[in-house]
Amino acid sequence: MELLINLFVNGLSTGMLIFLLAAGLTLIFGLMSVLNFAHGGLFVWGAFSAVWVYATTGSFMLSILGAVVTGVVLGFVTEKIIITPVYGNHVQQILITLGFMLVLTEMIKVVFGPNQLAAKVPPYLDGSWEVGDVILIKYRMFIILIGFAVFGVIQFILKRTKVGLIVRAGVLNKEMVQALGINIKQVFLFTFIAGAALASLGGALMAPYSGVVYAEMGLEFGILAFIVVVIGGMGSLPGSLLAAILVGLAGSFMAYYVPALSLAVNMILMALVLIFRPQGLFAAKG
Amino acid sequence: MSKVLSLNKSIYLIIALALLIFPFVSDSRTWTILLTQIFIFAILAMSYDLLLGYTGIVSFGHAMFFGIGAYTTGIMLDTFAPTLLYFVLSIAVGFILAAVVSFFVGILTLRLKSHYFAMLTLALSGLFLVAAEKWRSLTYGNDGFTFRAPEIFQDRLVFYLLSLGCLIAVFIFLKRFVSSPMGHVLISVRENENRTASLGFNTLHYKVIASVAAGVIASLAGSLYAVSLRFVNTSVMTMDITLDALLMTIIGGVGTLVGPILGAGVIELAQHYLSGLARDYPIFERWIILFGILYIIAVIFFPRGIVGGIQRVFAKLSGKKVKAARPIKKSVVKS
Amino acid sequence: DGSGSGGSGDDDTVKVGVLASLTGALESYGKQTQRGFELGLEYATDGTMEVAGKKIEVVFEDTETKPEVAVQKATKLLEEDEVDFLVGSSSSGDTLAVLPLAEEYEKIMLVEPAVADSITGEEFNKYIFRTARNSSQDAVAGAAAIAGEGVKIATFAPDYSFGWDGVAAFKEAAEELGAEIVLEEFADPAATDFTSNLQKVIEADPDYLFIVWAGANSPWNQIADMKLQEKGIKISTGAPDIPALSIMEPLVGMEGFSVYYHTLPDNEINDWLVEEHKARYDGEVPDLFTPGGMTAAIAIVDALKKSEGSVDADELIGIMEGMSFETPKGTMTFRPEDHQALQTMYSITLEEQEGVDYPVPVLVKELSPEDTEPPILNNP
Amino acid sequence: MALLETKNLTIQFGGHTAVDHVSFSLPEKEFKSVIGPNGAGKTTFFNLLSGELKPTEGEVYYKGKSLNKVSAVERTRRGIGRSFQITNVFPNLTVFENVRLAVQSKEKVRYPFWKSTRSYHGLAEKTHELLEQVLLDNKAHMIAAQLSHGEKRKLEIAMLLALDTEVLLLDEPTAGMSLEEVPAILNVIRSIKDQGDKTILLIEHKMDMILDLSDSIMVLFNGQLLADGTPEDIMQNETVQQAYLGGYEDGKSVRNA
Amino acid sequence: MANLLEMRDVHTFIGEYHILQGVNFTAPKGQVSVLLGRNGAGKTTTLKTIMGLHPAKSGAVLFEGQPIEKLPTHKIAKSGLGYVPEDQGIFSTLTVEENIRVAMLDQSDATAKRVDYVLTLFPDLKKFWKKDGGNLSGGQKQMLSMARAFVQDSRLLLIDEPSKGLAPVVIGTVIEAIHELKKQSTIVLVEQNFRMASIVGDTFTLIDDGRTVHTGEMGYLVENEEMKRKYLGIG
Ligand SMILES: Nc1ncnc2c1ncn2[C@@H]1O[C@H](COP(=O)(O)OP(=O)(O)OP(=O)(O)O)[C@@H](O)[C@H]1O
Ligand SMILES: Nc1ncnc2c1ncn2[C@@H]1O[C@H](COP(=O)(O)OP(=O)(O)OP(=O)(O)O)[C@@H](O)[C@H]1O
Ligand SMILES: [Mg+2]
Ligand SMILES: [Mg+2]
Repeated sequence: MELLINLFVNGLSTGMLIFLLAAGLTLIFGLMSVLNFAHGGLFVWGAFSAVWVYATTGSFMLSILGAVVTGVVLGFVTEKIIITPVYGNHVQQILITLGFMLVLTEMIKVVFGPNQLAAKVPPYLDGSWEVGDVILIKYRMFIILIGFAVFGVIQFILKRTKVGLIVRAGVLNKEMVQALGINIKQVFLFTFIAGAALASLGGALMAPYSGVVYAEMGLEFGILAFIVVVIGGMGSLPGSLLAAILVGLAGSFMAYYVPALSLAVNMILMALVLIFRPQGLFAAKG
Repeated sequence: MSKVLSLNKSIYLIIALALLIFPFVSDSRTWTILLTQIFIFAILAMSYDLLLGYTGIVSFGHAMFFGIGAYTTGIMLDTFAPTLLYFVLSIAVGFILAAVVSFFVGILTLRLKSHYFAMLTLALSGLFLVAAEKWRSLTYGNDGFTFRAPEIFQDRLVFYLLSLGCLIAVFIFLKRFVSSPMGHVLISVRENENRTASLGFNTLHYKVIASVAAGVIASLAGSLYAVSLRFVNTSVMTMDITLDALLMTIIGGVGTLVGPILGAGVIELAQHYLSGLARDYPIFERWIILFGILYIIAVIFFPRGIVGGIQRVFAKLSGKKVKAARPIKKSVVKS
Repeated sequence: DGSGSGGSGDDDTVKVGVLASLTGALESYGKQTQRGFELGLEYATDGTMEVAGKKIEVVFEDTETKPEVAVQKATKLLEEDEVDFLVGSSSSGDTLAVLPLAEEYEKIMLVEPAVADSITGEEFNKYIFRTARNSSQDAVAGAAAIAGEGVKIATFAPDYSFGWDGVAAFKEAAEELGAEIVLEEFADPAATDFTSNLQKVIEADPDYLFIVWAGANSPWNQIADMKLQEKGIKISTGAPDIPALSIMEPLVGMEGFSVYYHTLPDNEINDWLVEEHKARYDGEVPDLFTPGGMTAAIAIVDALKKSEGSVDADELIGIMEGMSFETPKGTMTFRPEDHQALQTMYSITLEEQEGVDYPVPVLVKELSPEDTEPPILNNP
Repeated sequence: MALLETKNLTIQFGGHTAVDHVSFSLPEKEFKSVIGPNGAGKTTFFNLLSGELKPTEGEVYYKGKSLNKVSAVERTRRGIGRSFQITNVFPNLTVFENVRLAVQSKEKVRYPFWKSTRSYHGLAEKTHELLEQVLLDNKAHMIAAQLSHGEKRKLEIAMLLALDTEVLLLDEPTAGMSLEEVPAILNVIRSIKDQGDKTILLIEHKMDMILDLSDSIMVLFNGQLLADGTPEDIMQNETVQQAYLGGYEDGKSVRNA
Repeated sequence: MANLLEMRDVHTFIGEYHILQGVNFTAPKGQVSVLLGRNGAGKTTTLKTIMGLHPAKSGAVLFEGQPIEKLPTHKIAKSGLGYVPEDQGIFSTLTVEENIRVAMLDQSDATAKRVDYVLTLFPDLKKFWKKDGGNLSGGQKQMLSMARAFVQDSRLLLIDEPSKGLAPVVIGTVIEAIHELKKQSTIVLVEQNFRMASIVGDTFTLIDDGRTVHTGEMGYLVENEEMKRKYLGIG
């Protein structure tokens, strides 16, 4: 029983982390339909800036804030220069965002140096509680909380405002939305910035989790985020949450019970979901 | 119209001849190897374009076919004998394997559309990658293995000519293929699949055919690649290969056959020269940034790829369009 | 243009082509090799950059950690620069892809720092000499550090060749020393979460957990989180390079082994290396693969001295087989059978040190080249 | 003998029955119009006939054989062709290429992959002929996406005619076409009718056109077949007058606004 | 009588094609102005130029005397223009409700009232409130498109072929609605159904080949057989 709880809790927290990473992509790819291969780059920048801020100021909260600011700034620049010319054109999006991904990754090395950096958990989140044989790692509990909080906030915004609706309408027919008096460019810009900030936040929270940040982590995790968004159903935030948790739990349980397949677990999961539920777990509504 | 075409044809012919003669006038084997590499990736990129550009299928798993070819050839030359016969046989076996796999992948297009299909191919090729890593008795894991190439390919010139020959053959085949009735139906599938079906074409057939043709050609590229390196490891199955094919196609011009060839050339040469720049001028240590900027600039200035850009320039020069500001003739009907 | 003939057009120079990952994930390894090689040449030629009356020229090429680029660049080095030696490379894949070229062009290739056993095993050819240690040597050193009669050990490694090779070799060495391997755990190297694997380790309850790991994404944090050490499971692994050491704080106190850390060897060459490196690179100390680069340079210069400047490969092979030479890690010897350099390794513990912001490998015991001699694997 | 027949044809979307137990028969060479309010199920009925949709209940018979297990593609090949209410063309191909594809299908040039399409001379000729017929020949080389709305409608008709099927299902072929062009298209349709070898089912809201062309009219209401009869009968029908025409005929108010 | 909208010698290019080659057009306040012309004449392009979707290259577009030809589309719309495009512009994967909600720029009672009003006009929409816009019938889409524009309190409504695909009885409804809307708004109509155009239209503008060829009172055109035959093919 303890074993199951351990596997479950760890899988859940990993899933939450993956969700934080994928939440931004749910906005950018799922809602806005932008194939943003540079998403991982935004994520790495968040991770590095958080590590840097933490090292300089010693404040974990400031480091998270720093990452979000980085995300906002980068999101703004990315949308204006990279994304604006290619809305609605997936083929061009692939090329330009992959190019930008190279730039982002390599710029990390220019700014922060070529080496991996250690990322530390703040003392008050360090360590774990032991309840019988169940080990509850504090930082993971924190991640689970943050994950649900972020989910709640975005879901609230999407439900309570028309932003989600407008973005989906804008993707379907940009001209018509404008003709209804909505500045769709601005809505897209803000949505993209929000997505980028979420990616950065994901990076910042990921860093202490794995204890290390390195420039190449972007593409690896970027693809994972795509997997989650697609499994969940494009543009559905609850879908992404569910998919991320599924990925986390599958990884956790497979590594324990069927280690031979654990290399393939994400791919198998995605293949199964797509074959049996071609539209992903949730349809994009609300 | 036909004049333009014959102009095109003669340009192709001249370039093909120049490439044919090239190794005999230049003794730079670096160039021979670089060009061989370009030819191989051009074949891969063309096969990808058949999917993306002509049939409108986005695949993130093209590397699996490349990998099938590379591993088949590597394993057969290694386990049997490094002879021409086994080389040819291995290509044939690669074809069969790639055809079978791509057939089933093609059938999946029935159920899955656009992003979802793309992600499924990503998953499938991911599984192939894991298989290549895990089936060590056959693949030696991700370190891979070296093997001997047939004696005759020891001379890189011969291999250069073989690759060039394959490139030309594939180009001619695909050129005819895409301008044939079958090719035109492929394009219509890309444009509007439902309407194609309601015109009485069984679109699944076409998508499967395109998938198989692309898979088989990619496998050929993989076989050549393996022999060019005399080495195979799991890198042939990775996303990087798919992305290379994708980028070459897009940079060159989606939906054109010359595009992927040019794209392969541009990317390989840019990589070669930019990394050379880093060697000679330490300030270019981070040449990858320039490389990334190249992609960005390409999209901004050549949104339809190099070929699209060239076509535009020609259209402008010939000035036909400008005059035809309003291509309208009155057709008043008396009733 | 024949391949095996006289080498450089210019008879008064010897050219060396160095292949390394100068960009990408393995960039820091590549840079270490590069610096080490430059320093090594200077050291071995007393700063003249000449040997036996010939000037030495070096060309570095970036493989980008892609086999096809490695082959391209190697061919360029062999053809255009007409190098007499190849050195490299940072990844085993790149190196394996280049091996046949050394044979085809009949040029000596010094493998540094690629680690795959197969380089001096199944894929060996006579032109290949390796100054780097191989996976088996790592494993033997690792076993020497912790294995003993009745010791229960679990292993944990990434689920690909590097991990499997490492574990297999470790198992053999450890069992020879009387230890018992109670669990072999492999994990997806790109995984975000290793706790399930660690959970199994906890259940197996070994005395030691021996970890073979490479790459930035690592399980250290989670080992601490899961309180393995508190549960009486001692951790052991190879000490990586300094940037990677900086993330190993959770493992302070562990017993393991090291290929190189600048304070471990005690000899003049190493002293020179540390001094020069600091002087030249802003106070930085040489790292994991810097001495390897240097060693490759020294091996080449020594061999050329003995051949009196001849770069004829067959002659050089004759000289180099069995050749002993002095390196920052003490005396190394190319074993005649598989051309693997036998070398000193170090048993260490990781300790915190004043003024150093990462855990430092502290010497427990030197493992002599004979102690860590790996099995010969290139038998037909 | 009835060429096309349905028995209890029914389809439901969620809880909504769009076509509700419709049984009708269409004799060979008849020209029948389908009318009914918006959302009555006319287009859906077509979709069921052409195989785009599968019925939840009921059968479609063509030449006496059930079509229920026959795919849309195969139905087209057997002789049921259709046009679409919402223009449905190949946007990035030229007008010529759009029509040529349909001609290709008709001529069964479907799978050759070696000879250039250009070398099939018949295709081009036939294509131009059709374009002339719908007054689009002067736009043959324009990209379909650049056509005005009315022009796209004409292209739609040309593609249907190209298929040269025995049964033609026309879904509001003249919607959005200018007053000037409607008669021209009408002429095309009339001449097809006059040739006498086609069986035609037409959906339209333009009553004068329907009355002018039809041999018979069927009326759909809330998915059900309300009436099927001669134009005279239908115009007498109380419900049709009330709920469909509502006192208006092509916007001409009988009641006056 | 003031002109709410005025176009002066407007030229518009789409890509490199010169589509509008001098359009002059006025929409007198409180009236229904009808744009007429054959297929491809440039009617739709004229509306799109007003909306800024195909911005004018030269010439002026004045709305309440203010030039709007340089403004972005959303600002033009916000300044009081509503648009019913000829292809209906339905957001296909959004429900009917969501389609309407996108158009509701505020939560005010006035807006809510107008929503209620359009639902009495087109009760079908209420029936399919939660259905995807893309699954509606052709006529229902047309209704939704109009409803969406009517929900906004526009001073000028641009409506491109409203009668297309509508059952006769619904055309009647639309005619009545237009009479109703005329009380608050000015309306520009593109209409192929000449009978409808002649019933609701106050003035007409004939466009041919991208140019304005005639403008006048509707009654004039109804009488003028010659002009109808020449430009509209009626007769
Ligand atoms: N795919 C679908 N999913 C759900 N409902 C649908 C679907 N297709 C059609 N409907 C509904 O079925 C009903 C009939 O639609 P249909 O398109 O057949 O009407 P129609 O008679 O052609 O009307 P119109 O004259 O407006 O074109 C409508 O209420 C429509 O909303
Ligand atoms: N994107 C485009 N590129 C090039 N030409 C275009 C484009 N869109 C429209 N045109 C051309 O502009 C002309 C005017 O088109 P417009 O849509 O304004 O006509 P219209 O009067 O509304 O016709 P209809 O009654 O058929 O809707 C047409 O000849 C059309 O071919
Ligand atoms: Mg309909
Ligand atoms: Mg129009």
